[in-house]
Amino acid sequence: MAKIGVFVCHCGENIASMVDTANLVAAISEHPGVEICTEYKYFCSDPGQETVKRAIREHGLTGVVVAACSPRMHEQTFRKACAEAGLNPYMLELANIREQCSWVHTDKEEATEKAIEITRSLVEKVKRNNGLYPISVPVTRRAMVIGGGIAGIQAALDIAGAGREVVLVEREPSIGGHMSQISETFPTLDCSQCILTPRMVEAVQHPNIKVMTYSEVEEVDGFIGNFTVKVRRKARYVRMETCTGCGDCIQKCPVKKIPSEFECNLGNRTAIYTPFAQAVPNVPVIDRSRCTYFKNGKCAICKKTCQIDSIDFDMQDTIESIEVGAIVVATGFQLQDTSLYGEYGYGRYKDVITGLHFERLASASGPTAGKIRRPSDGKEPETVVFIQCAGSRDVSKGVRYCSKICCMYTAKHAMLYAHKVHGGNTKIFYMDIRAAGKGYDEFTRRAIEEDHAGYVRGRVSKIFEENGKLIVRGADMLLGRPVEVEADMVVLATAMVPQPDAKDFAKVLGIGYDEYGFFNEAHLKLRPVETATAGIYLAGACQSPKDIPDSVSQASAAAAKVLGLFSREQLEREPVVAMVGESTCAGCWGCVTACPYNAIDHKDITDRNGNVIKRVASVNPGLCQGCGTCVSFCRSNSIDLAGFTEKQIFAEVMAL
Amino acid sequence: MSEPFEPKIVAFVCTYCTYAGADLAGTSRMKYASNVRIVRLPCTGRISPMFILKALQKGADGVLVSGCHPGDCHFAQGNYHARRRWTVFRALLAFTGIPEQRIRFSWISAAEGAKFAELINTLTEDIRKLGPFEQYHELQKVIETQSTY
Amino acid sequence: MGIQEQYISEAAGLLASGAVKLVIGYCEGSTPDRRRPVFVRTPAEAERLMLDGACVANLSTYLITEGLLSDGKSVAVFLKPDGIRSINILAAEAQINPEQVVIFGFDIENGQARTLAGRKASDFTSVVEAAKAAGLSADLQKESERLVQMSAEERFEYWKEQFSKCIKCYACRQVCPMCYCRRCIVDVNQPQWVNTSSHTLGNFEWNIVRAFHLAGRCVACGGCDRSCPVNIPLRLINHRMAKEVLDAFDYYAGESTDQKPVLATFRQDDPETFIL
Amino acid sequence: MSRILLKNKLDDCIAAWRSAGFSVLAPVRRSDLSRFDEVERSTDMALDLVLPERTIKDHFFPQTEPLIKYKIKKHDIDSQEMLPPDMKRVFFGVRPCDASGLAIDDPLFGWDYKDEYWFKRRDNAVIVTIACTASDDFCMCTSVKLDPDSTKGSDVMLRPLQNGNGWQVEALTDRGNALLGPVASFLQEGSEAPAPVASVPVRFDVDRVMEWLADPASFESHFWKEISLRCIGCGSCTFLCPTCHCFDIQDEGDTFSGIRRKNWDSCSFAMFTMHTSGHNPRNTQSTRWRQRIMHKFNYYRGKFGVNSCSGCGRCTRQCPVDMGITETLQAITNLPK
Repeated sequence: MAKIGVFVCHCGENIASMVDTANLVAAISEHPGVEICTEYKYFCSDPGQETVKRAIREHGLTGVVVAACSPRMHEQTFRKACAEAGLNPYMLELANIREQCSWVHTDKEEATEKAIEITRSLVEKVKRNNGLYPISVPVTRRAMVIGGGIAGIQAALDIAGAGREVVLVEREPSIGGHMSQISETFPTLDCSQCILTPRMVEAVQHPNIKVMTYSEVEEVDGFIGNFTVKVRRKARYVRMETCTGCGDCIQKCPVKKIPSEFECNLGNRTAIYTPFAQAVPNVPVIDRSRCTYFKNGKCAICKKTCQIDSIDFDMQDTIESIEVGAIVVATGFQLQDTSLYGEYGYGRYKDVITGLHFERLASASGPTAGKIRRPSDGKEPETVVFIQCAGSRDVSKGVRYCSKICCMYTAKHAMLYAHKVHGGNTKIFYMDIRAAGKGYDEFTRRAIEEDHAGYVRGRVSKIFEENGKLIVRGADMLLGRPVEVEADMVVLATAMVPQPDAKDFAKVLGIGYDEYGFFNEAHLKLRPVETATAGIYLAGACQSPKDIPDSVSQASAAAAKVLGLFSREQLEREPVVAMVGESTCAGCWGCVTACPYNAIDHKDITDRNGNVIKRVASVNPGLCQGCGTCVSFCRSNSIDLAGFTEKQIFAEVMAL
Repeated sequence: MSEPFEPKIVAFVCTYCTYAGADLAGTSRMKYASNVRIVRLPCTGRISPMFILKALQKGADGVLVSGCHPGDCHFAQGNYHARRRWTVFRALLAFTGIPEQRIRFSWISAAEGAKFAELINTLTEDIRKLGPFEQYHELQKVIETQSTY
Repeated sequence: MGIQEQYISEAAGLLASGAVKLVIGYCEGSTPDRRRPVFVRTPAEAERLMLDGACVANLSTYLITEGLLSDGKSVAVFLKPDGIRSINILAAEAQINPEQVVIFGFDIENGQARTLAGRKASDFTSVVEAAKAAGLSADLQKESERLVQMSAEERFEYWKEQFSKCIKCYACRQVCPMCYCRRCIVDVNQPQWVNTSSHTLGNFEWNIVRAFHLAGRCVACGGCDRSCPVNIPLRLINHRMAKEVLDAFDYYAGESTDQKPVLATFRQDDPETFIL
Repeated sequence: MSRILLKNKLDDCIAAWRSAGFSVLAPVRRSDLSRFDEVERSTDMALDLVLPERTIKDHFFPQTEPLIKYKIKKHDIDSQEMLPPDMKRVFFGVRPCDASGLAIDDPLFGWDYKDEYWFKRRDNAVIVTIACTASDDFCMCTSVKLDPDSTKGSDVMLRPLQNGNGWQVEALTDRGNALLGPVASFLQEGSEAPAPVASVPVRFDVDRVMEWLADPASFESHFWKEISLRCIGCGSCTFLCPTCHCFDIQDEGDTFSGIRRKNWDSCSFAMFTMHTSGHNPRNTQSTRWRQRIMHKFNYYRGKFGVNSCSGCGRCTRQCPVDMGITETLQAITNLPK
């Protein structure tokens, strides 16, 4: 039998002045199942709480309703009081007769009637409450960071620095990501390699970090605290354990004319190669598709050259299964293929290049050793045109969003060019200059004022070649007239887009992605580094276009989230989670599809002999956040939400 | 006519937005009609169409269903799922002759205390004008009388 | 050779070779204009099969018989396009493995049965596409429109009258291939969401819930409507739901075996003009 | 010579009965459904139907009926019985099979506990039956040893005249005689011959069926599985049956009050025998169909000496999958001895 205690709070005059509490107490006292109903000036005060606790003990109450303020205000207070008196804290309901009654009504009779109805319906609800207990999930305190760009490196270092193990997985032969390709960085113009390389080395040497390069995540199973990740280590054909990185094999490799991906095809590499000189680890890989030995079984010069016999042509891909408790996804971005703008002639004219090409040209370690030379004939360009938003903010052909970094790097390019080519001209076609950020606007001003970057507000309509020059036709919207520039080189500020396989990878991870393929955060404002899948976090440009400071900040934030999770051996969670009625579940998997958190999985029900009789849905309480979307979907009413069960809500409504 | 008709309205709201919005109306001491009884759910995703039917059976003259604005759901997607259900369920109710004016849906954020207060007032007034939902309540009354078969 | 002879011989062949363990088709009924479902297990029995313009029942409903497909063996079934769509939904909702279903596809035109080429659900993609392109039934749309034109009060009275006839025999549910729940919501008594009594209120609730559960799933085979012993125009209410999901979400039930349920998915830009 | 009611006097009769405090119910076709409902004039009636889709059972044992109204108080419950009001009713144009159905069910509702809800209605109802001059492919009264002009369960029998102008009238019971009192002036003596009754073929050998069903070996026969394969487990046959009488008791209400109701239930439903434990002794459709046939042609007879079937044929006529008692009993008849 239910023994419910109802405690009517006056909240000083806040409630009592508009609700006739004596009447309320009288009405509720008459309600079936109500063991005791009393009123008091402030139930949230210490003596008030003591009254509640004493009543629980003395009357053996099975449930408590406090008719007072909003549960958002004092639910925790009274839950604690219940727990202290030996009653499960979830056997409590708050009837909100202050915020939603006494404060908003002006007729005492009406307000009292409403207070009675509210309280009564919660008495009916609480009669059907069940004691709930926090859910503990064991946590494997090892993290995986996927992607070895600056975001991934930062996250790994932060987690490792706090004493937790990290596995850093990178699919390229070296960590470093896009940042390693960049010459100087805005707004300080310090050399990208100079600030990045030490961090790369630190990562690879860190005792808590296991770096897996040339490796790809193939499968992710499990849930927060308990993921099992299958990683494919692609065959390098060079033994990591023994290679000293002397580079002899690279020197001797006869296949030398392979366009280098790292150099954006502006330079070449060999078939056995490291992507760039400062690669970490400094162990080459053999590009099987280009290697003569793999093509026809002859050559093997590298093997002969290697003094410590580190070349192994028989090496196979291996799959490693790794247990981790959290995953930071930092898989980065790609550049949009700008050839979609036929009118810009990218791909047709050699001297129409992207911003990343320009970075390589300006980089001291790049193909031109830092001299600005145009790709077609190696001449120093006298006039360079930069086109911003060459893909971004373009609904018709490109992408709708702003790529965020282009305004800044274009200004930087104009500066670098001015520093390297004295007397050169720049024209920058732009839509807006977006320079929000510490030191950013100052930076663009400097480009204009000190380095004479020639900003033209407007769009370019056409580029064509004439007499060895690129004729750039556009409009100057400020002056309202057409412009034509004879340029030697054109640099396009290409859009940042998600990795081409981002959507597929999101499915491997079980996380959401937006229409473009950028991964979705759990809440854009309040949970920007978490995904909807508990235990998986985001860092860097895989979520949205970001510059280096933003990527690094988010990486550290993600690391903080991981460390928070790792701060205890067990993860404690609110027990307001869904539960499946296995006997009636029809296994239609609608709940699995609807669940925003991938918290529902299939479960086999077997007979005594282990034969599968049927498959039903099964909620992972470690992942369920308790929204109840599954409950409303389920046609057979086979899934329910603790704390807000069908029985509870039904009783609440039927008492109104 | 003696007293004006006081409609009975039941509201199903999510705790993170609309319930918080209603609290805000309270802390801001806004005044609104006392006809609404709120049932608090974690998310609009939890609001099953059955709730609406039961509210009607219990004599509600109007029902309000309200939650977070699209994109603001605490549970990221609950309100998107809810919105689809509402679209379909509302069409169904309308087709069976349950007036659309009696079953209302809204997005009210935790910051929109004023919107909440205003909506309750308008809703109450609208339903007062429509009068009691006799047609539906009649079904319940028939149950409570002896069989004339 | 007519379609009936062709399918009889093919069914006999499938049974003889062991490719299927059972053929679910139609045979002679208790009156000349009735065809009844029949379960054929041997090549000899296949002679009983009939196929003509009177074969209207959506036989896919028998595929959800508990245990029928659990041995992994295949079953052949005679299906019209609506039945093929049912197969797609049942597969999408993990109730059957479409690989176990061999389809004898047919359609009825001018009172005659006509062959639809294909054997597996996926072979009929163009048939389903054509059905979608042809649009929802114009006749039903007209009837439905007549109701929509009424005032809410008149419409309520109309359905009240119709639902008052309901005796809760659940023929509509039992005949429906989509009603495969192990326990129907109406049989849930803790809590009793739907009043099980067949008074008009309980009937309203039942019929509303039934239609809601079929929204985006009904293929308009008409089984419920034909089965209703008290002639409630259930087709109308199902049609209204099909139209709603089509108009609002461009969703046509049973397009493929991997179509996601309309109410378990969403688009951020779903229409919401009615939300204040 | 016999008493004759001419069709053109029917309205006078209706008026007379109504003014004598009777409500008159007859087959009508309303909202696309034929059933018994109150009429005020003869033109409301649909007497040309072979059989209305719904039976008159509905008016004695309604599909849902309130039994008790209760109020929940703090420490106890107030309850109040909800017997139907006194209703004097004439059922006009009942078919012999439906009338027989009432007579078949009478002992069931009265053998130990007298079901007031049934008898309060039954005792105040007068059944005016019209013999059948037409039948359809599903009629099977003759197969269960009844006839198109059986008088079982009827108070007055009307036999249609050959010339189609009216009916020969015969009071069968005191209640029937009493009913004819107020309308005596609208009846006349006449010698017109009644039309021949419909010829309904005998569709199965009910004696053979009963014999087979009574054989304990039949219970586990594979026959049941085969014959019921296509049964979808709906309750339309039971709910349209003039003799099926199973019901369930259900409380419906809210926190404060409610009604205890008696609702039709059906042995075809999987839930019918479901135990709380989850165990279901009749867990397949074949066992449920067997129960229905056994109950009608074996168990019921064992208890009340009569088969629980009046041969109306509705079970087949309205079956979504063209099943029914006829097919099954035919198949039993044809089983090798």
